[in-house]
Amino acid sequence: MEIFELGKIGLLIGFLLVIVGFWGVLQQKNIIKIIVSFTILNTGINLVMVALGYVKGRTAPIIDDSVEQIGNHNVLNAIVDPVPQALVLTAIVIGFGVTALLLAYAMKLFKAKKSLDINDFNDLKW
Amino acid sequence: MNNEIIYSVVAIGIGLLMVIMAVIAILNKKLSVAIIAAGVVSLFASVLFLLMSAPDVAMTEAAIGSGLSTLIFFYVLNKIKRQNA
Amino acid sequence: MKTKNIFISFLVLLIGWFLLTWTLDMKSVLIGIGLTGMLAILFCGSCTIFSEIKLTPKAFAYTFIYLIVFMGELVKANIDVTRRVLSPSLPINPGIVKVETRLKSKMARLILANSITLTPGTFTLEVHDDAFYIHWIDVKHAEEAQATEDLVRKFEKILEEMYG
Amino acid sequence: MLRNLLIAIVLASFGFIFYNLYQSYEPQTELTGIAAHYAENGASEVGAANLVTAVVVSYRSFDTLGEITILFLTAAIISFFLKLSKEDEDKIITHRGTSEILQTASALLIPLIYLFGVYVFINGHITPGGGFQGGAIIASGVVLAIMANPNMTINHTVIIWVESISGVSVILIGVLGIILGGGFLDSTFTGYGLGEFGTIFSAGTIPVIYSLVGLKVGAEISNILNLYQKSQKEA
Amino acid sequence: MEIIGQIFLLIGSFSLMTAAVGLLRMPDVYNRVQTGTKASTLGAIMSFIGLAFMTYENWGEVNWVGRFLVLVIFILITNPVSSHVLMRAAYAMKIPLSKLTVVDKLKEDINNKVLEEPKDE
Amino acid sequence: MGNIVIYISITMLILTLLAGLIRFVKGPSIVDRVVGFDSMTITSLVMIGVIAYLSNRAIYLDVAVVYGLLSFLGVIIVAKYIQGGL
Repeated sequence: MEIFELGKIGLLIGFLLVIVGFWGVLQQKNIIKIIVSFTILNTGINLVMVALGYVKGRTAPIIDDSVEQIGNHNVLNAIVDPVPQALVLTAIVIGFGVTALLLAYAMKLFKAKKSLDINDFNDLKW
Repeated sequence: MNNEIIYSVVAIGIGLLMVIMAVIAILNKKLSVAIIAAGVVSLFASVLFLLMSAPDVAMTEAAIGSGLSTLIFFYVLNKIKRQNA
Repeated sequence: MKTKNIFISFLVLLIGWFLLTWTLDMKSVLIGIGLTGMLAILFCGSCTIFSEIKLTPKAFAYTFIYLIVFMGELVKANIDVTRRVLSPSLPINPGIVKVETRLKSKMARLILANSITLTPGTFTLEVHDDAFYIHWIDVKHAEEAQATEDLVRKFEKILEEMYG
Repeated sequence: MLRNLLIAIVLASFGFIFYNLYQSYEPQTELTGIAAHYAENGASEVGAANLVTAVVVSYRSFDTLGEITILFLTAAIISFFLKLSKEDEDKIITHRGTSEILQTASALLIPLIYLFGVYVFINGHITPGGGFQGGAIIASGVVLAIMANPNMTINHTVIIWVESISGVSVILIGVLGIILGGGFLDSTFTGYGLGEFGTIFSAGTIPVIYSLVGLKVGAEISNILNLYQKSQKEA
Repeated sequence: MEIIGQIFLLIGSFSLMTAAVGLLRMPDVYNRVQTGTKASTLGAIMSFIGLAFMTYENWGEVNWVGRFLVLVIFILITNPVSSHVLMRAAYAMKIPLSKLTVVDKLKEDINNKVLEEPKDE
Repeated sequence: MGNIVIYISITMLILTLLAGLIRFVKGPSIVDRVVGFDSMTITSLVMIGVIAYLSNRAIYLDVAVVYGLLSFLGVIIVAKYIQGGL
């Protein structure tokens, strides 16, 4: 029954997504495809971080009546770790900014050479 | 306690779906399909965040990670299509 | 005219605020009134969409009738879909027909189009002036008048009472 | 061929690392360290029911300040990259007419979306959500408006003003925290009680800061989207 | 009260499954969108109403009803609109109708210049 | 009793998700794929409702509203892209 723990499942899926994303970043030749793989990688890492903060059988860190029911009037026994969640919140917004920036570069690169293939951009290759 | 098992089953189902979608996103030749598949991965990630008791993160992922990113991707794709024609 | 728009938008938004917060706590209500008023003044000066309904008791009565009719149609639609999908021979006979509507109000046209989409076997495909082009999964009448009689009239009558 | 082999080796080593990490991971059973402190004292120190909000806006508000700065910089860099020439600026693209149904529905939905966005960031300390999510929802309202009328232009001056004023106000409230509270960006002012727990006025300046952050983020994301939309005009 | 809610939830999930079966069996895009939209809209609404009934014990303290009502209204407005826009795009893309189709008034009207042609770009 | 109903409906929802996935993988045209996407998002919307009921937290439903809004917007964006009107 160990496999049926939610934290471990989240961790596993996160790792799988990270590997798939890495594969895409390394193997693809199209710039847009690379950026898509990058967003998948991003999602996987966020999943790993949230899964690390999950505690079995507990509820979201928002204190109201149901928290007191679950934890016997003790908040410490009722909620999951709020710190990774706050971290991931920041990470997602910054990931959006990074994606937007990458896409702006991609647009400029396409305008310069009319191609999206990464092998065509070899000006700095020696 | 029963809840935990239901959550796990849902998480395994959604997780398999996400991994399949991610592989589709990378292997499919058409860019638009790849982008939609990446959007689906983000949307299901948000359900998974909710299962792991992180509603704030789920909301952010649904709004920013999936919706607005997809929009920007499609703007870029549209412009590339326009310039190619 | 403009103040009427703003006032009705304000009321609709305030109802939305109450649905979301579900409390009669004085501070929350005051903040809600302030915010919805601000939103209504900023964005709803020119949106006539909320204020097209006639403000008479009769219109409200017809709203309820409409809801009942619509819910009945929705359930019928679902039974219809189930029957079609689960029967092994897949009994479909699709086509695109044209119907006419007399409605002028934008909101009423939106409601009509949505209702057509959610009723048994029909789907709004294109809207052009008075003509609605409808994808019908089981075409019975290809001519315009007959199809209009079949698909549109039952909603249109009620909507005309509501929106005029 | 060599390339594929190298990729396979890299992925296999990553897989090995992740497998070991997965094997040696033991799930937490109770809160430790800083999380326990936040859980125990968050309600009394900050007054926010949503502990994630408490961490983001009060305990770690410097991070949030950095985050909105990064978003602002991103918007600035993108606007530098996607700058249009004068003649492109005035060009009008002819679109196929948008469906009337979509236009009506967007007119109906947009005020409701704005209301929901405002609800999300005003109630950020009671319900899930907050400035970033609310800002994203407001930006998606703007997106819907653009989708319904493709030639709509967002007034750039308004965006700049909203963004600047809310950004400056966040800093001003932070400075006010030095005078009235415990330090820069402290959300609990002395002489300004926390109020009843779980109501809308219960967390000091958190609702104010989050509303300003929401407006700022909404304006920034709208600005980025607007730039991308305008860039379609360029041939 | 709870029994009513459970019945509604079951009907709702069953409708969603019908939508899925329709999605798999129908011959062309237009019919798929048709069945998909109708069944999934009703399925989602029924499930939400059922869940709202199932939580009747704490209606007073926690806001279940208001949020479910917002969701139901939202789905009723948006789902038909999005499918309409999607189907219109499919027609503009000139995806062929299935061979079973008997009549196409829209094409006739476009050919007769009553309506302008929905063109790409 | 209550649990059995939840089990059955969760099973149905997962089957629906699978059907959407099959349509997404098979779909000859891009519109078919978007229809599959739409079906999957609505199903997961209901799933969020069930999760909120099971966890007894009404606040999870706020996430569902955002999710529905953004999936609606996603479908409209793709439709506009197909038409070339973006």
